[in-house]
Amino acid sequence: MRPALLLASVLADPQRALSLAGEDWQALLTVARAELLLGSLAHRLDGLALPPAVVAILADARVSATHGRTQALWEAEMARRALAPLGVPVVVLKGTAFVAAGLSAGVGRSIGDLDILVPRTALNVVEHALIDAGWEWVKPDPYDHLYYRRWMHELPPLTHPERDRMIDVHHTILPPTARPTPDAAALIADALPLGNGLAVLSPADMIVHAAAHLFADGDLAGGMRNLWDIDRLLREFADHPDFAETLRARATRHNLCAATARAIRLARRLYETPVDQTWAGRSQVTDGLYLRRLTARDGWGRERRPASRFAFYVRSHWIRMPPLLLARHLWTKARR
Amino acid sequence: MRHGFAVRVGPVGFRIGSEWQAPVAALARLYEGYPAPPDGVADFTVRLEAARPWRRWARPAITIRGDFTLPDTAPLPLAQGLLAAEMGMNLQMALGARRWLLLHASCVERDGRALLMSGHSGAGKSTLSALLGERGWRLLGDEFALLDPATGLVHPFPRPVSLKNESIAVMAADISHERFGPLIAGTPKGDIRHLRPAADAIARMAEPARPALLLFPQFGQTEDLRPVGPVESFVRLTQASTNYVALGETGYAALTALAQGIPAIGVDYPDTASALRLVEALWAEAPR
Amino acid sequence: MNGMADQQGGDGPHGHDAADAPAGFAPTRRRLMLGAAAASTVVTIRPALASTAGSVMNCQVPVPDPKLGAGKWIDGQGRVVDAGSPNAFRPPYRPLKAEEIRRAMQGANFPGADYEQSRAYMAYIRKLQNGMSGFTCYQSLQMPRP
Amino acid sequence: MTILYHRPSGMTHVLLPPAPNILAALDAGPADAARIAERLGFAADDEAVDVIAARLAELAQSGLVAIED
Repeated sequence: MRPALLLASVLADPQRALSLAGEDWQALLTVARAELLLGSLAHRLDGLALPPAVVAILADARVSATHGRTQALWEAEMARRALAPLGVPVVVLKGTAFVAAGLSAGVGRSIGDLDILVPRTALNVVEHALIDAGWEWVKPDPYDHLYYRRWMHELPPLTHPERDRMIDVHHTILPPTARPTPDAAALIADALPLGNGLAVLSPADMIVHAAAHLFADGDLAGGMRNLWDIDRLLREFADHPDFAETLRARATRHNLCAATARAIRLARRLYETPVDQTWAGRSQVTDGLYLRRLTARDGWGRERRPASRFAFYVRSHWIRMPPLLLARHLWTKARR
Repeated sequence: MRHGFAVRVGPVGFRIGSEWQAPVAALARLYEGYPAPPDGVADFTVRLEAARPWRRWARPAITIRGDFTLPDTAPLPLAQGLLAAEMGMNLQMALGARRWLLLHASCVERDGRALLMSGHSGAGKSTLSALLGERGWRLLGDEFALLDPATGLVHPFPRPVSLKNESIAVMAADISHERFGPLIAGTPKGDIRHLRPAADAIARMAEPARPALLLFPQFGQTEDLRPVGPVESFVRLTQASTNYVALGETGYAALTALAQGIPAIGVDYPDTASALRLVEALWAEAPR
Repeated sequence: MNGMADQQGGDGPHGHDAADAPAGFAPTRRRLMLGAAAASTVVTIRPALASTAGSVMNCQVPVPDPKLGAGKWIDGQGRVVDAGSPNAFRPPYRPLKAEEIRRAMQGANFPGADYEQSRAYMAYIRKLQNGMSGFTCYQSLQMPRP
Repeated sequence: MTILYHRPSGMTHVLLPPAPNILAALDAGPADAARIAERLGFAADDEAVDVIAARLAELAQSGLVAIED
């Protein structure tokens, strides 16, 4: 079995780890680390009788995950302190949100930059408040600023030199030029306050956003972790009354039905997520193509399918920017 | 990968994959007698790759990759494959170690007690620890000291010592030829040659030791000794540790205990002979 | 210089040092406690890639960051400007190596560059931010920042 | 000099006076620079209040103090 598929099957059912031999472990741990899933795997396998060398590596991964969690929550707190005086709603997204809301998707998760969603009308005041509080632009180039402000769904990235942590301020969850145009106002209106001045998306919006994020990149980088988030969220919210209905309604509202359905089908194939068959529909031929792309890493941790990666790469630009704009953008970058 | 090598150094298991045969052959010779990773599972993976497929043959250059990488690493010529593997292994420790507080320090042991020497690269730590390793001390490591937060003991990491330029001749004077790796010339740090630790140091790589004395050695015009207080010692050690912050409160507790628990002395020395003499004198005075 | 106070911070840190408890108003105690106005009194321990990666890795810094596009020069303050701008310099023809940067930090010139060019390149390198290529390389070269 | 491990951020700080004294004064509850000056025995000492205000800003930048206006 390909190491990435082995990783997925052990994540889905940790008992399967009890029958693994040395080389299986070597490949599985290497792929887990490369796919940023080692912390999650370490928590899933905690307490099982495994080879000592494996137990030690998994214990290290839990140390890293604990530290990552502390840093992520602290970065969110420092952003909250900088933005609290503005009285603007601040919605935390992705990994930091899962941890802040205590969801199983956050357990052992490796967390990167802080992503926040604010109303589009508040972008300027948020920008100035962050700059006043010590954040600085990562890229000084004016063209990038223009590109970000007009075509992307976020401010150019900011970093805080005291902590070397980056923050991405979004006003919607997909670039405005992308075909599906999510309802940003609804995302913020239905966000759930955490009680400390920050909020997280509603359960259904979290899943829709995770699906949008997975395909928005086009090259599906970090796809296995993204689908693991979706698996954990679906299982956590499965007991909410008629959750499938709520999820379908939100996906429709954000014009992200196709993306959400495909993400759920892929999660089901990869992690055996219990999903309402009628809702996500039967698996399609193209699902297999996505799955091959997602599980392309070899036992040494190397990406193994450059050809298909290129196809997806072009698609990622197309999703972000319609063909006409794509040509101009690439041309501007090349000429500059 | 086409070629592979696996080895255990102290408590850490490494596997190195390479697109060329030469670096792996050189590793096998240099690490002869070292054990393999336990349970057949290495803690860290290093990959020696060609940046572009054709770079395997045309002016081959090694790109160092692995579990942990730095984005700006410069490729090395194939002839420096052994150095590339060493750098890859060091980087995995520097960025990935979590079981111990990692100190960029040399460490030698005598009757169960450890002498730690911390300082910037180029302060002569490696040469000093290699010399002591031939003069009645057991070499625990020339590059990294592994402080166990639970016990306060230092675990050995006896990798082959990386000797640079003049110190190659200093060591070659009275050590038999076959304990040396090949001469690697024209590296960013000049000439490099690796020296295998004494057989005893390799055989006893699982035996930790209790830290007893911490020195901050530095080349200086004249001999000078300066006691270093616990606060300064603590701050300097945080700058010599790549995983202090990542260990959180455990790291804080382990490092404050070390900085408060053992005497620390700044040592300026004009030459190797005076360094050896000063170390032996300071060790004799160190509390039992 | 009192010894190390062993502090554990709760939500707001509450550990403090008994020896400094205010014992009534005396000029020396005042100066001792208030300290020099300008000196910074909080130093945060930063993750140190400094000394180890310096000896561990052989890294390089592209000047300027290729992501900023071709045809860019560097001015005296290290800012990235359009080619041909007044009192700006042509960038180095290849990334600057760790050893060359370390020597330039002590005042030496970069190979093939004069004094002004070298100072301009160093000004650019000093302003590198997390996210720009060369940042970790430069961070690893800096003398330990307490 | 005081070394402090700040659990919420996981960061370690080295503090020089008056930083540790200000933090100790805040044990008795939130206060502005003037009130802290009082608690440290510098009542009605404008210069001390200015120094303490500057140090409070520095402590806020490092996250050890949160300023609510």
